[in-house]
Amino acid sequence: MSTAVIDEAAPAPTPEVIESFTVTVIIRRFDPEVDEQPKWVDYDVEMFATDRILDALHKIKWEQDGSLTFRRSCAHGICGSDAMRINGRNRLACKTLIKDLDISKPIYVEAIKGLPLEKDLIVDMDPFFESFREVQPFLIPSSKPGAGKERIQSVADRARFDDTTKCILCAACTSSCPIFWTDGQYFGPAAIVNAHRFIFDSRDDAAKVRLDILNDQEGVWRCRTTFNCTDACPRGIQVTQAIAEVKQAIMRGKP
Amino acid sequence: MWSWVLHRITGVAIFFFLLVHILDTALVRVSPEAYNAVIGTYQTPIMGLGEVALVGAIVFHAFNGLRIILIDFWSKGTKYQKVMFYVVIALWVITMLGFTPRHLINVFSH
Amino acid sequence: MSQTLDAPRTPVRPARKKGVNWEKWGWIYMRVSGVVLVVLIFGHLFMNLMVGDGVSAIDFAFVGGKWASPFWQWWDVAMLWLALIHGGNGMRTLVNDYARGPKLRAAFKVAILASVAILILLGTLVVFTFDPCPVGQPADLLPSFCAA
Amino acid sequence: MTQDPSDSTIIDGVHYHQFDIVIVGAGGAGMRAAIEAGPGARTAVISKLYPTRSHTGAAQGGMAAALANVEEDSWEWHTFDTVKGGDYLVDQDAAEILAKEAIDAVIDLENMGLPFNRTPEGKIDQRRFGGHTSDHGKAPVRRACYAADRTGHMILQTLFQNCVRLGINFFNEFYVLDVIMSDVDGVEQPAGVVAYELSTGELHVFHSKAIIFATGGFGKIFKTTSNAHTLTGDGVGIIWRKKLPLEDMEFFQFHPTGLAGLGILLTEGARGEGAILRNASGERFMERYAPTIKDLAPRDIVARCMVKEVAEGRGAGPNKDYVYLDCTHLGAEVLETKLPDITEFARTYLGVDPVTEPVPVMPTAHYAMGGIPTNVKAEVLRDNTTVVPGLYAAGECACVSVHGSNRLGTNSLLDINVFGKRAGNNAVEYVQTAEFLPLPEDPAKEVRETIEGIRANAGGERIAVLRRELQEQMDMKAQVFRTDESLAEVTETIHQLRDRYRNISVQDKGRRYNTDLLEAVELGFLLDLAEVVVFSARNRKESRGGHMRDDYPDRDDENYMKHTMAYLTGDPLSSDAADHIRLDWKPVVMTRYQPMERKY
Ligand SMILES: Cc1cc2nc3c(=O)[nH]c(=O)nc-3n(C[C@H](O)[C@H](O)[C@H](O)COP(=O)(O)OP(=O)(O)OC[C@H]3O[C@@H](n4cnc5c(N)ncnc54)[C@H](O)[C@@H]3O)c2cc1C
Ligand code: HEM
Ligand code: SF4
Ligand code: F3S
Ligand code: FES
Repeated sequence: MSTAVIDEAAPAPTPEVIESFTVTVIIRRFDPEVDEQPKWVDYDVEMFATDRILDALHKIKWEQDGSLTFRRSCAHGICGSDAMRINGRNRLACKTLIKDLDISKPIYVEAIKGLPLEKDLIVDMDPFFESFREVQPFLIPSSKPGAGKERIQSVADRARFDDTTKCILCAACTSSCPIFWTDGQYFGPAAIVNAHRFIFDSRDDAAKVRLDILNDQEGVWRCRTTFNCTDACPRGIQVTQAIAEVKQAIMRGKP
Repeated sequence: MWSWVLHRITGVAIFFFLLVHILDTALVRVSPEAYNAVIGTYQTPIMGLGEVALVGAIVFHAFNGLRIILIDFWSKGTKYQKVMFYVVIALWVITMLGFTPRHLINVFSH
Repeated sequence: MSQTLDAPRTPVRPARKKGVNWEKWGWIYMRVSGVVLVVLIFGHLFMNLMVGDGVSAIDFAFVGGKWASPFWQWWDVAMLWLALIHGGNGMRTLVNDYARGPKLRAAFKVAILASVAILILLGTLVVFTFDPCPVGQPADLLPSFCAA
Repeated sequence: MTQDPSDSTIIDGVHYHQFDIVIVGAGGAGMRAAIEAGPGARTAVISKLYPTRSHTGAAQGGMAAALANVEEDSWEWHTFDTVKGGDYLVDQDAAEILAKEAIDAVIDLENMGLPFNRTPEGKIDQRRFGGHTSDHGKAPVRRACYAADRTGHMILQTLFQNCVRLGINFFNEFYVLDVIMSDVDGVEQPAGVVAYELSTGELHVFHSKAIIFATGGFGKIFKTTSNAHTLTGDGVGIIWRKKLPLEDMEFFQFHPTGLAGLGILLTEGARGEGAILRNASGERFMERYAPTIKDLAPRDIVARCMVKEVAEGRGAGPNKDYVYLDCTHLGAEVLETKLPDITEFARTYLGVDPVTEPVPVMPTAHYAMGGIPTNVKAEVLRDNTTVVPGLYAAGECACVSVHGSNRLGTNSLLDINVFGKRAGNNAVEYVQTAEFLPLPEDPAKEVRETIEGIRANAGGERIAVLRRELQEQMDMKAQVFRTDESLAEVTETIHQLRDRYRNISVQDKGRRYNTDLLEAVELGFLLDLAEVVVFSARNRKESRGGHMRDDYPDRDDENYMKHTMAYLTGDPLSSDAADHIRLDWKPVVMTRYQPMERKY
């Protein structure tokens, strides 16, 4: 009997070929030139556990449907191109591994919410960058350092704003904030994070200006500490903490 | 996220109850009968259950409100926000365990 | 919740004019009043629902008995003011978040402001002009001290 | 963010803009140029990505400058290291400028707000990096200024922030696909660029007096690469198609420590902090090859040693196809504070925790030493000496050549800042006196025809299939080790792919956000550049820096101490590369340092 042969065979060496399996990805597609409304479309793709969602999207685009449209560049979580809603959570497609999702169920992928949908997974990012620009996200020192000299900054002062320097402007936070969804006038967490980066930089002297900008109807007070932003941030920035620190600074009147 | 949704819903619920509650209490200025008639409806079993819900809402809103205040003013607040949310739930359960039986006995034993 | 907005981050509302920053003070107020309200409301609920026979003991006489003391009068008035303004301001936030269009928004806010103002006025009047022993009412409905 | 200046007009569906200076690319080099150009002239920055998506943001380890903040150092030593690191193919006048102006470049960035790591005294901190030594090779020196392992991210953000401050005009998600050349007294001169707007599919002509190319590298000709999907060498390809030369294209750097199988980079800064390469048996094999500076030998050497270890059967893992980067002795503290991002990369993508386990690594295609030839003023050359007036290039797409045959780590972030700034300044100076050249009849004609041609093509070939085959073949036959045979084979493959490329079809026929179409265009550039790389590599019968020939293992200064210059001469589609590529040489500028054997 054939089974006996298998039974007697020496134990197979641990399989070196890593197994692949079929994953169903359901993508919310929208082609502005054809569709009235976005629609959900299913795709089956052969994937490995260590693959990323970005790989799945590429496989679909490259092997099944070239018209699938999304942004991406670096493929390892540092350029901030590919924030999207994966199974209802905002993440970077290139930082979400298949093995970290429950693949017995289909994976749902859609564009981030709150910004105008342009096509498939692409949204209009201009409003997002507009609020970034509004908080004056650049160093405004009142004194000049000596010619050819750096400004001195202690290790502790440098550490004070380290967390918020990590931002890659991916918009995962802002587009996960329920306040931003319902009322896009809110500056949004990303803008506050980038204001925080300068407000708490010991070399900067324009904290007051930025605090004033955020001490506005659409500023920090709109934040209801829902923590969606912190949960969404692919850089692990403590976004809500940063917002809380800005609120405190406004109440104190200085950083 | 969910703590916020609940906080919002309970806040609104309490607000509308408060509007009604002030109006009914104002009836004490009209006449004792009128007041007693309205307040009598609070003592029916159905309203009794409603009151449990109301107190539940207030208690959650109050505890979670304190959590929000800690997040805002305590430097470690954001770090422990999840823990504090579970504490809010725990305190809510304890409070409701203390209140509900007592209240329902009052409602149903009369 | 809708997927997208027509024009996120386009300043449809004019920037804040100089003067008192209501957003900030509103925010602070929510927290301060919140803390005080915990005490007031829990005290209130405890007195009314837990002590003695709880809710079934509440009637005109009970209220009359309480408001005979200035302590409870002030307690309830404080609660009334703090809670209504707290709730009203909270509702205003909701309107800001969900109501679209300046007209709708203004309408909601006027409604909230009006109900809060009227109720505060009404409530305060009731508490302070309250007569625990109105003439010509059946004695069994009144607090026991009226008989004296 | 995209601002259409009011003078943009539309003729026959094509938008026309006019700017004094047009900068193509919003990476480090492009934005550094913009910061100089913006205040001095009407400037537009055109980029196929939002500026902060540029791959400069991926750079990790640091930026070299002899600040001497932590130990004795000098720009002369830095020059020497650069020259030696580049296996003496470096133009020494340029290297000297690079090393001298490095100090100001770092200080400029700091003053603009870049949050460098600090020393206990509050000065900019510095760390070791491969090939950077004190006193001409005596010992490793701390020269790399850094911000954790996010130096590139901080540079990109800081430059973008300053562009916001200056109100620079950005045209984001605009793909530049052609340079417009006008004939001036028999000489072709640039008059502007043609760009494709991703969101609408419309064409834009930017009429300008000066153009700065800063389009970055083309690592996507390889499969295993640390480069972004978008690094398809469009800028270099455009210049090539205009029959302007490309320099030293055979020199491509393979970075030793890419995550095995993925190519994601782990910075050399890890070894700068003390991490060690080990083979399967745990041996620190670099001790055998470079006894003095061991794991901190330049990249070409380390990469070659790694491949050798694997080839000789000392590789680790189930297929014995990688070596280990051991960081375990550095301790969690150093990893979390100085190398946080790469620690996370290893955890996320390989499930390996560098704090407790060694990380599987293999060389990954990283950096193009070659590119558009320029002089030290960042002016593009049309032959060994003649400048193309008004045309500039800076950054990875350019070849000054400060990197020679092998770039030292941290010298590229430096390059983009030093030569980006120079390009910006020189362009401003140029446009003060220059005139706008007349545009030809329909300047967008060629691009329109290419685009519509691809859109209408109904062949059966898929872009992704062709690209994959190109990348796999390049990895197998033109990577760390090359022979005449392997290069001949891959040349043949490229020709076949070229033929098949004529039969591609895109599935997305729409106008809005048609990335399918643009991938096809990008593949065209990749094929062109791969061909030049391979053709130049076949011609250099020696091993030097990033170019390693198994059949010619030694450096041959007698015959090859010179730059390769490649020219497109005929129909690029002709089947034999020799029919349309002409190779020539350009002498290396030597000032101080005579070639010596490279020992570490
Ligand atoms: C992972 C990694 C780590 C590195 N680490 C270091 C390091 O530690 N130290 C160091 O010195 N160097 C490092 N380098 C090298 C260095 O980062 C790059 O060489 C340098 O950043 C290139 O900058 P750039 O401005 O030339 O190009 P990029 O930053 O790549 O920018 C290219 C720009 O051109 C635009 N563009 C391209 N094509 C077109 C087109 N057709 N139309 C319009 N725009 C276009 C893109 O949108 C982009 O804005 C690293 C590189 C990598 C990949
Ligand atoms: C018992 C003590 C109470 C505490 C500690 C408390 C605390 C708070 C706090 C801190 C907030 C602000 C939330 C934020 O900014 O994100 C808030 C919001 C709110 N509260 Fe209270 N509150 C209490 C009682 C009440 C009462 C009695 C009412 C009803 C009248 C009420 C109605 C509201 C409403 C409607 C909101 C707005 C909800 C939102 O914006 O999401 N609260 N509460
Ligand atoms: S804070 Fe985080 S989530 Fe928000 S934009 Fe920056 S990196 Fe993205
Ligand atoms: S999700 Fe929004 S409400 Fe505040 S905590 Fe984050 S900004
Ligand atoms: S592709 Fe760059 S962050 Fe995902």
